[in-house]
Amino acid sequence: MQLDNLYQEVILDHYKNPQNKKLSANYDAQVHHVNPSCGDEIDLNITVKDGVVEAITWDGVGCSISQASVSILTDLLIGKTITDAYKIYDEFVALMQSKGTVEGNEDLLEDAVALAGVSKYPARIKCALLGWMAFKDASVQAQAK
Amino acid sequence: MQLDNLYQEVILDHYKNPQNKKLSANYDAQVHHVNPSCGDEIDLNITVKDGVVEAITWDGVGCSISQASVSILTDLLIGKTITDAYKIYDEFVALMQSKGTVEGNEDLLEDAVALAGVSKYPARIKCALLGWMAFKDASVQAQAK
Amino acid sequence: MAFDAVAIRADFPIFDRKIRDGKRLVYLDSGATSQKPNVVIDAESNFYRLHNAAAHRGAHQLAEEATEAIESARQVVSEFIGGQEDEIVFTKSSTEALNLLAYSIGSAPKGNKFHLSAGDEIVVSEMEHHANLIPWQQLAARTGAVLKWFEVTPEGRLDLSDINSVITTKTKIVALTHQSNVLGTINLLDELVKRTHDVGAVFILDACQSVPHMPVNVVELDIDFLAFSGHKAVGPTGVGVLWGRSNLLAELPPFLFGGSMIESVTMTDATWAPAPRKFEPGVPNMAQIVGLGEAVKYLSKIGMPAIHNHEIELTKYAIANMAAIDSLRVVGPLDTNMRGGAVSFTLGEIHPHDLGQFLDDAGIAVRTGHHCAWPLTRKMGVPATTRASFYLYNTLDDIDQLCTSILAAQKYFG
Amino acid sequence: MAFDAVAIRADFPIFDRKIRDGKRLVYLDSGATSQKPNVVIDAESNFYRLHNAAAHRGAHQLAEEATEAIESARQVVSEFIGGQEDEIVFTKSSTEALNLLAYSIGSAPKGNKFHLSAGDEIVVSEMEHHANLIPWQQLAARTGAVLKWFEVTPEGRLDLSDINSVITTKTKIVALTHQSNVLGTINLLDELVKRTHDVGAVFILDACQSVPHMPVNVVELDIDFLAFSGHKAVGPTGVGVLWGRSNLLAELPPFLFGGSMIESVTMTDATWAPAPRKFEPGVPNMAQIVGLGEAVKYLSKIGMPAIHNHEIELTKYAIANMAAIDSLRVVGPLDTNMRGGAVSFTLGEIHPHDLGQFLDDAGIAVRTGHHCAWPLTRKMGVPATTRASFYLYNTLDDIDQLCTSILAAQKYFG
Ligand SMILES: Cc1ncc(COP(=O)(O)O)c(C=O)c1O
Ligand SMILES: Cc1ncc(COP(=O)(O)O)c(C=O)c1O
Repeated sequence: MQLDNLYQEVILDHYKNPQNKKLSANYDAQVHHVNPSCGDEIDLNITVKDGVVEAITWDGVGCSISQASVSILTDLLIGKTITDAYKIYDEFVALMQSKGTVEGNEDLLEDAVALAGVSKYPARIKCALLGWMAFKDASVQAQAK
Repeated sequence: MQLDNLYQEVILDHYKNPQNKKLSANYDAQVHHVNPSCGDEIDLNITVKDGVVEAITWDGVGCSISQASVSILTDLLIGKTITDAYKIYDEFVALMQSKGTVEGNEDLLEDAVALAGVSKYPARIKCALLGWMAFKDASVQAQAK
Repeated sequence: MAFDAVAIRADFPIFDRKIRDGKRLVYLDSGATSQKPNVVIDAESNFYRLHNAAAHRGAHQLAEEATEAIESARQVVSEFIGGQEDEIVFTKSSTEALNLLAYSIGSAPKGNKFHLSAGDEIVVSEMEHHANLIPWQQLAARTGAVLKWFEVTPEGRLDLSDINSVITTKTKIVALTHQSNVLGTINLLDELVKRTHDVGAVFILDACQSVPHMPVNVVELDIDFLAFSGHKAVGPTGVGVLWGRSNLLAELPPFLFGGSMIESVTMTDATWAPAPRKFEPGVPNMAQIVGLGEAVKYLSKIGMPAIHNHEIELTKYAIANMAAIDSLRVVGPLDTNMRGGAVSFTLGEIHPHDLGQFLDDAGIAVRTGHHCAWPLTRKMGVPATTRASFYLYNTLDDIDQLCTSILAAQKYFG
Repeated sequence: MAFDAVAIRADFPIFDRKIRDGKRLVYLDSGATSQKPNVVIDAESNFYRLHNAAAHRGAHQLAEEATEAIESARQVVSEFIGGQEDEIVFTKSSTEALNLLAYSIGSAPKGNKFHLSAGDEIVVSEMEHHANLIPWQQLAARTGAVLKWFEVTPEGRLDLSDINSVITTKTKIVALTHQSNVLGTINLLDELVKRTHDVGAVFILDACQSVPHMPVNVVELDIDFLAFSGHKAVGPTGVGVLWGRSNLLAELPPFLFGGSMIESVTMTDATWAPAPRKFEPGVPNMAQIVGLGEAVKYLSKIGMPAIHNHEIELTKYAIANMAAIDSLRVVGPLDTNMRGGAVSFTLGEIHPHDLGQFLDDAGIAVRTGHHCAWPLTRKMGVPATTRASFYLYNTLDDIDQLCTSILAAQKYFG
């Protein structure tokens, strides 16, 4: 089934057991992002200390792709330096825009490579990116503090 | 030449020697009509007395069809009762809208039947009708006085 | 002759193609846009191949033919909805038609019937498509008018219990959808139109989801304006219709300004041609108008009552079969009384986007999301729905395939 | 490869038909609308046959393909004029594009760069098409802004001698045509754009008659907005383009309101998606956008410089031959320096309508009248003109036939 490329095990796992899906009481920045074409929404809190992403928590409604993507993101980026996190962010965005032409750097992206299949479904790229855009926005705000 | 159906002798004659083309100083009603799609314009004066069209004079710029049509109109309607004039008017409008399917009642329309060919050229119908619309408008105003 | 959806499908070339590696196309997204029969596609092509020229401009043969082509389409469209020829304004879409009304009304000077003052009221409903909501929000904001609305009941019907306090003597405009693109609900207009006229307001009907699917007659409905889009009515993209009573079109100020809508122009001022020209500046979307004329002829030949009955049959079958699916909730009326063939639903915890993707993989095209009626989805208490919408080329088979795939999706995401 | 107009004609199926009982079609009315090559006609048809679905809505394969189709057309169009992809707004026509600007500017609130106050100035010229004149008249009337204009010299050139008193520190908008659809005059923009920007105003270019006929690059011209129509550029009817600098599109308020242009919507309020979406509500004119993409590719392949040169050659030949005709007066520049292929003229006392009809009878399509630039024809001291306008498929033969028939008309009406 072609669809299995999109809905990899890892994605469905994260969807069913989303990580860090509980907004923290404290944070350096909080953002709210929506995907107007489908109504998906996310709130995301971030704490950045000494250039390191200390915590990301979130809540939201959305499809498995958007939920899994942000769940994977938190696993991946918490504990990373902002510099490394942005490298991963850039790599992920590039992967999403690749129209299925690249596999993604697993060393860098780890579980997030499971989302590579999304890049073949243009209408779903925004789903996968929703949490990442929220992270970028929040991290910029947190650093500006 | 197909075109000769449109540009009958009579039309070209009236075009070159337009009748009653000089605005009278006195009138019961004066109207100004334009054809916005080509910029043709006409001023028309009318005098109606005891239900009879006593005088029609006009001035204007326009193509041979519009000029000839109003010239023929003046020849035809001056001296007629309003009732007869409107009969002729209705017949003429119907002829113009006939898309070439009728020849026109020559007893009623006289020289104006020469304009029958216009009805096959939709874009020119307005040219032929410009003076007639002005007449109708003016005559209504004159009677309302 | 019995209605034969399979024969009808043969008129629509897109059904010859395959989806996702060889699957049959099950197109259940006609609520978004309909497919096009060959006659419509060919009408557009043939216009370009044989008659293309600027209509209403130039006295040459091609220009005459182009003019004749669009004007005869105007006649066909006017007959289709029971209006007069010069009451048909061609726009690019119903979105433009509704915005035209909002802008033109907004520019009506004092003394004009349409003039709005602060405190005047505009009435819509909670089930409006954004295209029949935001233009009125904006008009209200510009003029100080107050936007009011009818609520929607949990069953997905307009709540008319307060009709006299929603439509009041302050009301100037009532703009409502004929059929909800989300719920499938068809609104019974009689009482609404009567009340609107009793208070001296104008009634505007968003007929996007009704004109393509059922007989609609503007005179019988006694409404004042109506809008629909060609592309939802087996017609081309890029063409819509605004119908208005001729005396109202005569009074309404123009919207877009440019060539061919004028009577006279100087550097500082301009006056207008009579309607419909007043509302159609520029070289028209001629090929699309011609295509729409063909579309309407095609629908008329099959017959709007027959199309409507077919859709009711499909809807009845769909709702019955979907209701049998565990944790499937139909968002909208469950009976087919005053209801058309748009069936929105949720499926337990499975997000519509995921369900839609799964169905797509099976060759089934549905729409997911808020369907450009976000306030309505919110009101119905769902973040989004999946919508299957039916048209003349759909069959019971299509619905069987939908239900089978919904069950498979439950397993997949379960 | 040499430019081969005869080979190009073969791409345009309309030239296979006959006019007025068997005559060859001599189409000299491309200024009104251009003919369409097979690739464009087929692109529209194929969209309907294979990919038709509502773009940007729904996650099914057809919707993906439809989205891809219009977005790749957006890219092609942006490259064609040297803009960025997200700076291209698809409209139904340049008339709509120019009205969009006028309405959106008119609704800019205080504090917005585009906000107009009483006494602000809007500058146009006497050679504007109604589509780039009346919207600004209306905007001025609505806001209390003052409409000013550049005059046209007897030779048919913009009179820039007073440039600094026409464009002043009060000027907020300068909206000018790139090429006059009546005179053929191409306006040199450098000084105008510089002065416009020096006073902090925005420069809007009506490129209806330039983009189809010569290379136009928005970055090189340093302009702020540009509008053109697909149907004059071998593209479909029903599609136009508004290009705007991305920072300006971001600041400009939206125009038409409806689906897919929003970020969020409640019953009382809405916020907007980023441009270009903000300006494209509703299901787009998809097949036409796709056709326009093909049109632009077709023109690019032949090459805009080559097309422009061909037209200059035709124009030079036409003016030389027409000047030799007794009592024929060309209304517009007589040299081909900064001049395109629209040649308007009068012929003694013969009314353009009669001449046009005579030419039509010989198979020659021209336009007669004021060409939607009534103030200009008045200024040039003529009630109307006959216009022959050239494009890539015209040949010297076409012009010979025109001149021969003009002479015959003189005899006929003489
Ligand atoms: C210079 C100019 N501007 C604007 C327009 C209006 O174009 P459209 O009718 O395609 O909107 C035209 C064409 O008629 C034109 O020649
Ligand atoms: C009820 C309703 N109104 C308005 C619209 C807007 O139609 P369009 O996008 O064709 O302008 C739609 C379709 O999306 C609709 O379903």
